[in-house]
Amino acid sequence: MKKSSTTVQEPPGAVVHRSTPPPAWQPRTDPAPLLPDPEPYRVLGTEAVADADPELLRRLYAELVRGRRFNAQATALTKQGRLAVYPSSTGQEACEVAAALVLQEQDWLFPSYRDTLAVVARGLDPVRALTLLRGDWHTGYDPREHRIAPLSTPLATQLPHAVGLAHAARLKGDDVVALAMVGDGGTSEGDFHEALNFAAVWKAPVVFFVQNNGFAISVPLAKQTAAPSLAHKAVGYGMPGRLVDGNDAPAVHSVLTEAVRRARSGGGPTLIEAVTYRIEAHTNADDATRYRGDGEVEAWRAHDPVRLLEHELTERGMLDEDGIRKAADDADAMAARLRDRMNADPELDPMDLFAHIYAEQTAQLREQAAQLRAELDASADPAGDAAGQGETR
Amino acid sequence: MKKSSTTVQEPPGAVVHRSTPPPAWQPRTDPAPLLPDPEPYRVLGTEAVADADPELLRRLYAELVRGRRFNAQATALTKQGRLAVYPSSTGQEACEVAAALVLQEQDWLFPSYRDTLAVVARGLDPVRALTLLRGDWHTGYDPREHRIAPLSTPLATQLPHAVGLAHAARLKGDDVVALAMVGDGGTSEGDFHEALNFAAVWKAPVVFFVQNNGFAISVPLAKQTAAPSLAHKAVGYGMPGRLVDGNDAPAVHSVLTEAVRRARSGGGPTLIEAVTYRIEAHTNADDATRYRGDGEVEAWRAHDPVRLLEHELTERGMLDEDGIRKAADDADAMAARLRDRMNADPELDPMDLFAHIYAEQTAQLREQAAQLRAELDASADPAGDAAGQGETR
Amino acid sequence: MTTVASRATRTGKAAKPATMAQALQRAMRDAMAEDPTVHVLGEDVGTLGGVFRVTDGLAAEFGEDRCTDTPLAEAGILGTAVGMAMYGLRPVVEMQFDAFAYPAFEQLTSHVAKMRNRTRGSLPLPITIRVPYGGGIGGVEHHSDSSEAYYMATPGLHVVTPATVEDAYGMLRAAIASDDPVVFLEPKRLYWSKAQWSPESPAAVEPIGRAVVRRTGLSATLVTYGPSLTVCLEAAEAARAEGWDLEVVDLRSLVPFDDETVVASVRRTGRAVVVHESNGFGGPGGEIAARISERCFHHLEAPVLRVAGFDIPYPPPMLEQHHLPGVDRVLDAVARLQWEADS
Amino acid sequence: MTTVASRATRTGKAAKPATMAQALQRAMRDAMAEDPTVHVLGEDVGTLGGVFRVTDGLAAEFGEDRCTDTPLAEAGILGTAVGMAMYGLRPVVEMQFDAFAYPAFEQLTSHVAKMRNRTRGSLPLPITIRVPYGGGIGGVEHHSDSSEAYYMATPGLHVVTPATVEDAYGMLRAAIASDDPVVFLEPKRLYWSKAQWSPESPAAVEPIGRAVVRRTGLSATLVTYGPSLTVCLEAAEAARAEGWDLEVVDLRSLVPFDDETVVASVRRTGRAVVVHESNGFGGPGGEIAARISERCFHHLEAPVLRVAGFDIPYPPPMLEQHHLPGVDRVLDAVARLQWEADS
Ligand SMILES: Cc1ncc(C[n+]2csc(CCOP(=O)(O)OP(=O)(O)O)c2C)c(N)n1
Ligand SMILES: Cc1ncc(C[n+]2csc(CCOP(=O)(O)OP(=O)(O)O)c2C)c(N)n1
Ligand SMILES: [Mg+2]
Ligand SMILES: [Mg+2]
Repeated sequence: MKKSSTTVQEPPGAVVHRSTPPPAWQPRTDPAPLLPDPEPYRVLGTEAVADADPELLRRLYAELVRGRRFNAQATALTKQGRLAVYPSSTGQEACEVAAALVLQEQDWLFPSYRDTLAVVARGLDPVRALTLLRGDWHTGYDPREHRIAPLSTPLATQLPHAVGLAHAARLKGDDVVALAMVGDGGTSEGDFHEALNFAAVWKAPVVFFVQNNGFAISVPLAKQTAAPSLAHKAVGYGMPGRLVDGNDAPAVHSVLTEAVRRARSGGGPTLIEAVTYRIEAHTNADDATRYRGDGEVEAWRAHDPVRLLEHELTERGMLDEDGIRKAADDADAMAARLRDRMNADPELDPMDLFAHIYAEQTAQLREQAAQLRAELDASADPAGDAAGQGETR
Repeated sequence: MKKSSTTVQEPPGAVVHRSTPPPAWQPRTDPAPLLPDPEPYRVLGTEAVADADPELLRRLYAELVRGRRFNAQATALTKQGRLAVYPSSTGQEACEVAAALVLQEQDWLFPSYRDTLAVVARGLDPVRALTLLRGDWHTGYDPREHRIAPLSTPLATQLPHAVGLAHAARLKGDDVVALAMVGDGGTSEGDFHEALNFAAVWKAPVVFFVQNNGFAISVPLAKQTAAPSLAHKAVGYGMPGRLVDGNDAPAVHSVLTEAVRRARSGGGPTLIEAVTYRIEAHTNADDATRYRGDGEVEAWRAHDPVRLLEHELTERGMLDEDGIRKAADDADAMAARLRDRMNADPELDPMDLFAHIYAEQTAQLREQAAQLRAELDASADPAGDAAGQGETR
Repeated sequence: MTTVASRATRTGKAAKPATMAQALQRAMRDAMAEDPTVHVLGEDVGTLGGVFRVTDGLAAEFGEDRCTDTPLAEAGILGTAVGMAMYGLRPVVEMQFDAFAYPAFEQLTSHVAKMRNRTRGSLPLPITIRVPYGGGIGGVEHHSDSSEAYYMATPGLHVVTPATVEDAYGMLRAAIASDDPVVFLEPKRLYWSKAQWSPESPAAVEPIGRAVVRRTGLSATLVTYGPSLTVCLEAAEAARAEGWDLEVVDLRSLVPFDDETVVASVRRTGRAVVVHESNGFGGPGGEIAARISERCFHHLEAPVLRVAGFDIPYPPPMLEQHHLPGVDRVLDAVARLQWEADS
Repeated sequence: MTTVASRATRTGKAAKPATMAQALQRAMRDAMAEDPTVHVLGEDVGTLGGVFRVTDGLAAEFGEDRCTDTPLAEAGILGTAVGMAMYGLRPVVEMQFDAFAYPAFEQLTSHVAKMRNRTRGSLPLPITIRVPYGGGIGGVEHHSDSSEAYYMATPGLHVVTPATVEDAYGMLRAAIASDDPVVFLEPKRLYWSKAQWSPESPAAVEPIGRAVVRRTGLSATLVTYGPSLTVCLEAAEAARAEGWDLEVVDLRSLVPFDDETVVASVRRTGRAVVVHESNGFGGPGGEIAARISERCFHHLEAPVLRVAGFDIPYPPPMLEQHHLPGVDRVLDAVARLQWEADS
């Protein structure tokens, strides 16, 4: 019966028996601690405040106050019909502001649709930053000029963009870090997974910054994930994960700075989860009372990022009544300017609809543009229009 | 200047300062160990063999020998033009066989395109299992009858199906576990991420079984992930992850059994990574010499799942020459039957193309079916065809 | 072919004003009450009742296991729905907006559309995929796509879209009752449209697949569906002043396509304009116009024209009115139907 | 309009037989050599040289940073390509098979197609997306889709497909050189088709967008592209026996569409059949036939007919020949072009 055993196609090598797989395919083990500290990192109310740069703390405070005021003004603009919609980051200002401040000129910011404030804190003209939400165009600025990607509405889709851009910069030898923002809900999307995996494999200089504000519209985190924390997701990609108190501005700033530094120095990507809370409804169009109680909101208001920092700075004698007033005045002035500018109607040219589809307009688009042109002309001259319509064609 | 501070819309509650976020949003910490043991679990060559059921070990051996023979026969059938293609699981038989054996009648198997052997080991007629690869239809069996989902070619897409099915069964109160198979490459797809997340949130009775065979076609694991292991991905979903030596059949069987038990008893999903190796090329159409050296293959042949178990059983006096011969004969007989049956041309009816698009055929499909019917009739009667064509229409 | 008139009689008794959103909600509610295998799942469909409130109250009435807030992942939603259907459930999936159905595209095309065929009929997937679609509501980018061309090009799917409150109920019931996957396109801007409709005695459910003549006329046929029906009916009214008596066909079902109703109408009138909001090039109108031209060739007095959205990404809110086919654009097209040759 | 003859002259000198796969490889190689911003990425494109060997040798010549084996995730591939393009690179992405491009659908429709428009022209994305498509190679399910209708329905994309070895080179060079995203559809079953072609002096690169008359004729026009060109040319030969002298137009570019060439041809011949492998309903043929009918109405002797794949999921290998439009089916359609009325 020799024949039968040989038909079980056996390689000659198979007579040797090794009980462990060949070393090449051993799973890699990493000496670095793999799991994030489950306790969010904090600076305020801890020793660490003493080490913080007082200049930075004051800067953060001023920006938080401006940020809070910006959110309030933008919400007011929706009521006045000057914005189509506004997804407020009230309560999340520490994250928004820190994300903008940790980046250098040449770095890129990849905001999600809730991150107008980060874009403004980065220095972009707020009217341009609000273009999408006012509704006169989709993106109101040149992303390359400002190194700010368009605000992304399709959730998590901006994350692979950040990875590709950072990777491209690294291949070119440029000193560029990409910081990509996403919400807790966005971490459930396939694009989140693919982006983090590509980043880790390519060791791309990216920082993934998740603002866990407790909700994806009405869906609470407990229906979104069963993980110990969102930062724990880093383990599965072989990158460091870090939890931070998202309402503690110096803490967020510090954790982001460290991640940006790691990226810049070739250490690859980091995943950061900032634990925070969305104080307002999802947008002005949402009714948050349908899915959460006031008690929860109140509890979080007591952990407010602006007040937390203000309290700490006041306690330490780094901020007085005068400073508080100055910050508020500055914020008010900013808001007043914004309100005035947003009260002007944007200049719109319907022919722009055809201007940026392709580098060169196709014959079909030229025809369609001509059609719209004719319609616009006719409605500018309604008499001529109504008369000739049936016959001229 | 009172006015300015109040315009920074402040809630009344904000006067209280709490330095930690409200308890509701503390990241959950889990007392269970989160990280998988980085050393793959093994039975062969360890004490654990003594605890194993001798009956099971012999069964596994017989199935491995049949499995190896099945792979060889299927590959031979591609050379004879009897299969369109065959993605062989040679070297991975321990995984394939164990996946089939750990399931009960009512459980469901969700195989990927490489898992024909698991389907056959589950008891499906091999000719039906090979329908897809022969090319006479896409799926050769009724998935509900056998509780085997169609072999999935689009990678990782079968994983959410397994989750949904398991979830549905659980909602109904039925005792059903779904075991879903996927390759190392497939873990990079968004669907992998989404499936694991849904499963964990829903505590669905699913086992995710990754065969890490070192390659996704030509792409080695190191270009696929930077994670310490694929099992580590479990951490980010809050489910247990487990590494096992994929060429150690009793070890794979034991780890899978434990996961199936956990799922069955309401403990939710598990992610298992079996470390194994694809001995053959990706498919018969692939040329593996383009991307890997013989040395590596030889090293893995020395860790062959069939020989490993055979060696252990022989050493322990649980298997003798006679038993080896019997297993080989049995496998040969199976292969001969398969060869004979596959040598017969399948019966094909082109009209089947229109039979299963919708429950009720649409008017358009009826027209198209009539067209094909007429063409077939005409070519069966070429004289009538050639003559009348120009005029009859 | 069923006409509006005949359907209205059947449900006219205790009619009160209802919105399309309410009729859709009611359809799911009735289906869930009648059939315990009907499950609703999607983002925010539970506690919130959906961002358009179409699933309002379902979780409260049937529990979270029957109306489930899923994690935020569209491929996951549709993929798990496939598995649920494999086990005998009848999932009704909500995609929050048209453009947010795209992540589920692979599950839709490679599995949902093909599963019955792949398994020789042994694994039908009775899944309803509700997709709020189209513009006109001032949505920011990615919230106003007309994605029906993608679904029409995918054999194995039914693709339907209601244009009236009554149809919203009847067609959604029919979609849920169908043993095949149905992409159920809900015209966003009609969600708040109202009609006299009696939720107490909703119309009997007809199987999907038939078009309906919403207005009879002799001069030309406007072929349309969903959000553009209102535009066409208005245009038909306005056209009377120009001496045109327009017939308006509401397709209701894009797949299967009701050639019979459309062809009968165009053969009668001899002229046709296809009207939809979706981009013109590669949009549904090409297929529709091609079918009409092929089947009515010798009856046509003029080429079949198309009035559609421009071949551009959906515009920002402040410019959308220039993109959307309105009454004037429809009348312009009617004017180009070579009336001179006729007289 | 460029005719075959004129192009052949330009490259005819040192011509040797080359396959389409080789011409495509050569196009990428030349582009990479000329422009350091051209990067190739995809599954198995590096060491292996692609499952169809179209990227063979590129990683060896230009290094793995220029020709990169990515993780197995199509949305990730296209999504990172978007980011690379944002930074000034010119990514050439390979999707391994038609159906495996579907996971990237959201990135394609919501970002790739729209980015230039979203940013008022400040962020063009010069990405080439190579998609092997179509059937006829005995592939198992999900390996033979004709997915061009999806791309045609998405404004902002160019959609092109070569049918000859020479075009494979020239059009891929043009696609890579384009500042807009181009979906470059490669007919799988023509990968091994051979032609006399000189890789030493490849034809100059013309911008994409023009159709070409591959065969002149007077009786009727066959409008086709990609894998169906061969079928149409064979049909045209066979038709001579029936007394029909058929013109064959190879569209080459589906977006932008060359109305000029197509319309000129059909106005000359008075009859047209659109031929493609893609499903008929909702497929490219509807758009094409509708355009022809609209623009050539008074020149048409018969309705524009379509010969296409059936409205079914792509069949298993053993049945695909019944699905694919072949010479007979084309001739059947030509026979139905109402010749009687003419005589
Ligand atoms: C792909 C996709 N699916 C669905 C939506 C609709 N949507 C908009 S915001 C949102 C919730 C987002 O939650 P999260 O990621 O936590 O961000 P947050 O709103 O809390 O900032 C949803 C579901 C979307 N924009 N994109
Ligand atoms: C969505 C998708 N993308 C690409 C492919 C093409 N493809 C077929 S097999 C394969 C590699 C799979 O590797 P792995 O998951 O490790 O499974 P293995 O082949 O090793 O069993 C690829 C890329 C596919 N089938 N599906
Ligand atoms: Mg959130
Ligand atoms: Mg593998």
